[in-house]
Amino acid sequence: MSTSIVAHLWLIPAVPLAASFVILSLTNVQRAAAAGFAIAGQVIALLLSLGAFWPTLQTPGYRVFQNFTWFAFGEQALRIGFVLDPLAAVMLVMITLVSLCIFVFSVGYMAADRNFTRFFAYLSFFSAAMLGVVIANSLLLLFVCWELVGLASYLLIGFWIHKPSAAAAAKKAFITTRIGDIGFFLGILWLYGRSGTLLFYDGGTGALESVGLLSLGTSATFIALLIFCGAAGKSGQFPLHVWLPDAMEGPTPVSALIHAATMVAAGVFLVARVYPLFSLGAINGVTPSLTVVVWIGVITALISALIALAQPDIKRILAYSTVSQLGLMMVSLGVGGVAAGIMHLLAHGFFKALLFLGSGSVIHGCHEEQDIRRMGGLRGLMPVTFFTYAIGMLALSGVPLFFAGAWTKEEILHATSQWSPSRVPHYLMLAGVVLTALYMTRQMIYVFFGDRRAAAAHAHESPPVMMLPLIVLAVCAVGFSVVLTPAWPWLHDYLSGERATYNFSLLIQPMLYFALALVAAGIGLGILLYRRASEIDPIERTLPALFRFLENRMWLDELYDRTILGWARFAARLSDFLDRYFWDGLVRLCGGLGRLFGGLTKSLDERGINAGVDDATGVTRALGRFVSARHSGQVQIYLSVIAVGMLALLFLYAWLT
Amino acid sequence: MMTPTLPTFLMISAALFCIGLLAALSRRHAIFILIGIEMMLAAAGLNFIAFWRFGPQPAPPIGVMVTIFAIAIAAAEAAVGLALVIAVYRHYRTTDVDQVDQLKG
Amino acid sequence: MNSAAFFFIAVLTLSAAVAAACLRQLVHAALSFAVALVGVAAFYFLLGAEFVGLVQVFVYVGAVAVLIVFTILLTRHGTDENRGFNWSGVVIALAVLAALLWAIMRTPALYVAAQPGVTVTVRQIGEALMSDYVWPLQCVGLLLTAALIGALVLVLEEKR
Amino acid sequence: MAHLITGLIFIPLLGALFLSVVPPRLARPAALGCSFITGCLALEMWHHFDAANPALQMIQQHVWIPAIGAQALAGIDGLSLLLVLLTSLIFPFAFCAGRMSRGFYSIMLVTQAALYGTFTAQNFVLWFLFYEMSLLPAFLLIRIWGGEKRDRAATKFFLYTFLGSVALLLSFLYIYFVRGTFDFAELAVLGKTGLLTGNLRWLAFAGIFLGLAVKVPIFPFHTWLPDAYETAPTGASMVLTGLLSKMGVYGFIRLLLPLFPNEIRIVGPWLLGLAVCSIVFASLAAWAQSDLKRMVAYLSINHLGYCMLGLFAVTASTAAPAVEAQAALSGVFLQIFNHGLTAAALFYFVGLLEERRGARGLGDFGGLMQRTPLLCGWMSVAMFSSLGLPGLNGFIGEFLIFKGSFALAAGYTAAAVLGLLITAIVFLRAMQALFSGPLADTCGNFPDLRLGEKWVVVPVTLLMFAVGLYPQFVLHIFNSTVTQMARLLG
Amino acid sequence: MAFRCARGNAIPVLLKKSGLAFLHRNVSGFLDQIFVLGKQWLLSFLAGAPDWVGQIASSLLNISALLAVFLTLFALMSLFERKILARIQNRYGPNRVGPFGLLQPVADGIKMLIKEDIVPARADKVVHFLAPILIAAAAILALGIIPYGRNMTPFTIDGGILFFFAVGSTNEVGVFMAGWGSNNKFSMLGAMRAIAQMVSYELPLIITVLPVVMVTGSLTPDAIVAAQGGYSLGILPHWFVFTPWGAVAFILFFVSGLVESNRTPFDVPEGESEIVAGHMTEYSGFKYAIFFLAEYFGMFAVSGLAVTLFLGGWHAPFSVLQFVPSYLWFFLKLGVLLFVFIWIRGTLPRIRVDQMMSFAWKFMLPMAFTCVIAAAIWHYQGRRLSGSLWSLGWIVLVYLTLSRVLGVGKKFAPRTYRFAE
Repeated sequence: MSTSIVAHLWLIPAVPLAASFVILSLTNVQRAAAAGFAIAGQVIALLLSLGAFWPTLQTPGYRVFQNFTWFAFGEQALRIGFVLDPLAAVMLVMITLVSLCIFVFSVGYMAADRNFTRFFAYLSFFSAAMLGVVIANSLLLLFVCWELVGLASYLLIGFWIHKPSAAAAAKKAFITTRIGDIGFFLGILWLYGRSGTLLFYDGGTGALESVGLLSLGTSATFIALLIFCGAAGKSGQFPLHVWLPDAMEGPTPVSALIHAATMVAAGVFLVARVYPLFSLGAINGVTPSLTVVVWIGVITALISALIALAQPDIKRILAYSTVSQLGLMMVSLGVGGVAAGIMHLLAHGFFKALLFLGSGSVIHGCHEEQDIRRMGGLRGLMPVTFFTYAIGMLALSGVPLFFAGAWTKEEILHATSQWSPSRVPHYLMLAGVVLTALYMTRQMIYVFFGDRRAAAAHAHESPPVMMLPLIVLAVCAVGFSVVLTPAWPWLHDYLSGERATYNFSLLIQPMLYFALALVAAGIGLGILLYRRASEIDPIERTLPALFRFLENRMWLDELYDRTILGWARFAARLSDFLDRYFWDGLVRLCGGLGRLFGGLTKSLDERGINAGVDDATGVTRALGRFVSARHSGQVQIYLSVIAVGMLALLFLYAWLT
Repeated sequence: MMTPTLPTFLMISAALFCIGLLAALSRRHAIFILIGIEMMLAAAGLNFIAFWRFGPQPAPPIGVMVTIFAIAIAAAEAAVGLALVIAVYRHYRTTDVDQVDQLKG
Repeated sequence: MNSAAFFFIAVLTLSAAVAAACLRQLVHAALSFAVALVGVAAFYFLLGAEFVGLVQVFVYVGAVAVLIVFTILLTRHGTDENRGFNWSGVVIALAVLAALLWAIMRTPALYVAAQPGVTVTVRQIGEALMSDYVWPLQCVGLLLTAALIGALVLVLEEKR
Repeated sequence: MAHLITGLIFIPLLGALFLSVVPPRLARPAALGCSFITGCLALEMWHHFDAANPALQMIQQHVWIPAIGAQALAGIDGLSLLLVLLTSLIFPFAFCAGRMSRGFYSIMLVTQAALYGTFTAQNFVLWFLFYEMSLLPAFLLIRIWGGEKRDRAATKFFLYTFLGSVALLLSFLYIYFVRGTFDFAELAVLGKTGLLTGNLRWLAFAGIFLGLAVKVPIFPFHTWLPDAYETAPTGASMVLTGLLSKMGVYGFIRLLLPLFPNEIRIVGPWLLGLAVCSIVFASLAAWAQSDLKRMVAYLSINHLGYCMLGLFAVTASTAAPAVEAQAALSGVFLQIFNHGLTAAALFYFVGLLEERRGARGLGDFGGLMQRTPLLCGWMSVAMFSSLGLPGLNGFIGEFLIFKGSFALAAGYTAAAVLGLLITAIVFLRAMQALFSGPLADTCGNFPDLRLGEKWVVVPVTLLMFAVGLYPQFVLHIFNSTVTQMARLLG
Repeated sequence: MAFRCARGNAIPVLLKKSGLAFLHRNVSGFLDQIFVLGKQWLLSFLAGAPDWVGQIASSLLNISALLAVFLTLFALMSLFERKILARIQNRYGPNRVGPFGLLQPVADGIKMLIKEDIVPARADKVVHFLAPILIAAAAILALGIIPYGRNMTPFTIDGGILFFFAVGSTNEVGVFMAGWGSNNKFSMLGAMRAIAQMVSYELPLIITVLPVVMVTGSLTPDAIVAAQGGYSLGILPHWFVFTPWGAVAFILFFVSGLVESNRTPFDVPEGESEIVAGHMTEYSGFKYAIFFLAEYFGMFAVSGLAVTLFLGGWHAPFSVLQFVPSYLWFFLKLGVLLFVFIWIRGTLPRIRVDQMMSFAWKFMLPMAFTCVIAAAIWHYQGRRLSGSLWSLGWIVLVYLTLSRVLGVGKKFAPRTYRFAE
């Protein structure tokens, strides 16, 4: 039975893909049909994912794969395949569930849009690609779906094509991820070159299996780091995170789906998937590649958390919070807490999607107003949104007991504390937790508390079709914590392949209380600071330089623009200049030389040779004229000439002999 | 007188030839030139016969043949030459060779 | 070969030839030319080639002399004054004569005795003509017809 | 069956002649008919082609000029068949690109015949004949129907290529005098054991390299290409980029590589350097362009750079393992096919835009997505395919090339991969300039894809998807040739 | 020396014969060779002298005999001519001087001698004087080669016939000299006409001789006469005149001969009615007599040759009559021909110059050629009767076609007279 499931695994991405092609062929008018197809496709995918999830529960460490040849070049064959293991199964369920909620939400959110059908086509195309990434058993197939996910994100970010900023954001997103993908591509090539196959699990000879790993030797770290570049690009890690905040130009459901739950998670998933590469030759769990991952994660988390504090736009705050959370996940993976990282990924997927959809309904309510400083006091006007948004905020900031975020964060902090090389990440992560709580409370106060400012004047509650997904997600965010608590770490064990055991006593962890204290401190500080919410941000009043520095995203964009992009544009203009004038100049130079040489020979020919020949002919002509004068026409002259001629000959003969 | 030997005949034919040449060169009248030419041809014929006569005897009559043909050709030449002279005379009303130099180079 | 006849004929021929070259009167020159040619014919008789002599007389005296005389008649109306004599011709002629005589003198091979009684009969000439020299004979025939037609055309031209 | 090749060569020529009698209005349908017939012939040839056997097939041998050992020897193997199929595909596509005069179509048919000849000739003299025969029509196409500044560009194009081919001819004459044969197979066998000796062999090598490098073009010799493609009419530039540059690559595979294996190994690093330069610099130059056609022209240099990278990687490395060599070579072959298809499609779309707007600058358009969504949609598919997006045909070729060459020449490939990135930037910049933003008033009344254009674009794009998703039916053609060639060159 | 006199080999034959037949043959043989023997008898006196003296003596003898015979014949001929013409015109002719006018020639001779010899004033004296001499010499020379009897040929030259014509052709020069020398327009015109006429008819004259030479295979008259020796069936002599081509050739030869000697009806040059005496107008006295002599000698020469060529020379007409001496037969035939000359002079009117010319070139020449071809056909058919019939047929054929060709267009309409404008 298990093999049959894996045989049909490809159906999961195929159904949404088919749905997207069908929708593409529909015209803009058939809106209902488009939405229907999309949601149906998603529901089927969810059911199939659950179907696939069920067998993985029976046996711990469950892994089933199925490979087939894609094409043969020369005598070699390129094989790809699908794999089903706890990591994939869990991700499948999360993606399909979250996508379904977002699809339903966007029916309402995008109702007013003209290209409604095209939006749903792109969305189902995106989910299909994301599902493909998750179940791929070959790094190549993964890369293919990875790129398609990038394409989908480009299309979705740039959905409102008429807005130049959206188009620029889409281009920026695609290019930045593309930079990461280039590294990833090199990693693939290297891996393929060294291990001879790109299949993860191929009955022992796969790249991630013992035989394949052994053949890698020292290059494993480099391959791992290159693959991490791809992950960093996609998940918005430190150097390549600039595209994510700009990606907020896209419609909110897009942000919710892509930039909260799924796509950005792909990077983390990738690192988790190829973890054996990272941990190859680990000395008590530490390898150079992993340390790099940790430090990148730490930096990303801190920077984005700080920047989030100074952002006026409701969605940008959430974006930076996502970046920070992703940094946190990377740190957890880096320090060895793979399961912890994935658990936080899942939890984050739910409540971040919830928060984004909440902000979506807020924006919808305030008639496309995104600046929190112009909102306020929406608590009364949009109660359901406020309530679900509050749950999301609490989960995110890690309030323990009822909220998923807390447990996963606590697991990560626990893992970071175990990390041998240095304790600094651990302390920084603690600071991160405080900052998260701080900027979330700032946002809550600005949006929902305090007096209503301009945009919020006549805000109105969103229609039920948008409310339902919010509620579902809120339930998930809370319910999910059930499986997360240390008492019954079902998910942790499931992921790490052990049998889950119920042990209530573990519930109480010293780290838990410490974390609780930190969160409380964060929220309290937030309330203290932003009590008198006003146009001008309190920090701005106290530390204007710092605030402006943070508000402008630490001038990173400008830095990139002036340095890397600047050089690149310069290189482009230079090569064009070279092309137009230097190489072309050379050619023209040869042409000139040729003409010069031609001119030289022409003049030599005319003056030198011709003149000489003319003179010679002149002499002969003169001689000719003289002789012809002798032709007097008199017969006797001729006769005498003959006679004289004969005499001369005779004389000559006589003289010679 | 000495019996006639080959050199004497040759001398006579040479003399005849030169007289012909003299006539052809020095006289202005066209017909004199023709007479000169005929004389030269006759001298040549005489030469041939002399050589035939004094050559190794059983030789085939080559000299004779040549002379006969020479005479025939001389006759043809004389006919055409005289016809020319007449035509020239009719056209230019003169037979003075010097004046007829239309073909001047 | 009797030298007396030879001497007489030689004198006759050369004097007639000189007369032909030098006489003022055109007709006299023509007639002396005829006599000179008869002299040459006599030489042929002397050398045993009677047939050639006869042909010589027949062709030259009979035809050529008459033609010359006829031409003289037809072209008498021109200016009759004596056009004189240009001496360069004489000089050249004499030079050529000297050269030829010198050439004859120098070649020793010519002094060969004449075999007696050598004559060529008309039969021999006929056979030779018809066997070895058929082709030249035809050519001469053709030449003569061509000359005939040519002369006619030249002369007839005026009539049109 | 054996006379397919001659049929293939002579039908276009007959068609060219026939066109002169056809009324101008029917010129295009007649040309299409003629290329359809050649297409059927090509398919027939594919049908009869036995993919498993790597040796030359359908050989046609006629004594041509025995005095100089020039045999009219024509035959096809995997590579030739692939290129023949590509030619029979590109030409009908080029004919659909805008209504032109009878002269244009007849010259195009002559080019088609020349190309068929070049791809099937197995004897240098015959090959060179067709190689030159294709040069003149190309010159005429640009010269007569080109855009502004066409005569300068056409003359430069002609002289530049001509100079190259003269060098090529001289070197082959030298080879002929030393070895006494013009036949590729024999030369290849001789090549294995060192075709020439002494330093003159370097001159011969340089001559052939120059001749072919100009044609491909490789970096320093490429300056003629942008001007020529920029002014060439759409149909002509489609053929020029789609096929004429392929002749250069085909020339390398058939002429240079088998003949001078150890010379190439010595000079390998330089060649790879040139390939990388042409990849990187070309894409950089493309980025700086404001004219669409010129941009696509530079990109085609870039893509050909990949092919050269693959080829040089295989031949430059001392003992290339079979896997890598086969991967690189099949990647090169596939890239040849893909680039031919994609570049032609790109030029076709640019042609459509130019036809509508009358200008080709990036600044001349804006927000087309709102006005002509279909045109933009299909054009972006073509762009992504050229970009190397997986799922489309570009990616497979590039992946195989990079897989092969990375193992054989890691450093150069790493640098070359940068080219991929820049290409992506160039295309996205173009897409942003063309499709997004508010609808420019100048292109307010653009008609979307007409029926005729749809019928052209859809099949080509579907072919791209097909090759992208299941490349086996193309790879199948030349797999056996690749294995044999890998063994020969590696 | 080329001139060898006939060393007659008859004497040894004579001594060998015996008996009545001997006597019979001897007597006729003796009579036949009487002159030859006479000459040898005379030469025997000079046996002692050196060789060339003998040769000169024999040639002198021949010449003197020749002159004697022909001068007397000339005298008689002039007389007979006037008597026959008279008889034709139904009158007696000169019978006053001597019995039957026999001494008339002597009278004419004396008249010629005593007449004043006038030479035109600005005439070319030398040429005027030389002309008659040249013409007479030519005529006499021509007589030198004709075989008058068996072994009685004055000069046996290998190309005898050719000698005859060679000498004949000098006649034209003489006529010209006469015409030119007398510095008179009429004489000049007459000379031109005479030369033109003689030149035109010389060609047929020679070509008609050609068949005879072809058949006999030699140019010497003796050989030709010998070729006509035999008799078939004892009564029919093998003379050439009895062969078809021979008859036609003889007629043509005879007509040409008439023209050569300027006899009526071809005496246009000195036609009295038109240009007085032609080239002889300015001559008088003895020079005129010489002209007259030359004319008659020309006649004798032509008819002598005609006899030699066609009438079997000195052969007897019938084998039985062979006993008669050969020279008698020759002179008998000669007489007949001369009579025909005079007869024709008496009967035929003078013909116009252009008619004469076209007659020569358009009729005579082609017919002469046909005779040559006919002789060839005759020869190749084996010289028998069938050959004769074939050649006769050929000649008739040519004659008919020729007459039709020439006759076309010329209807015999009444004469139209064109008076000088």
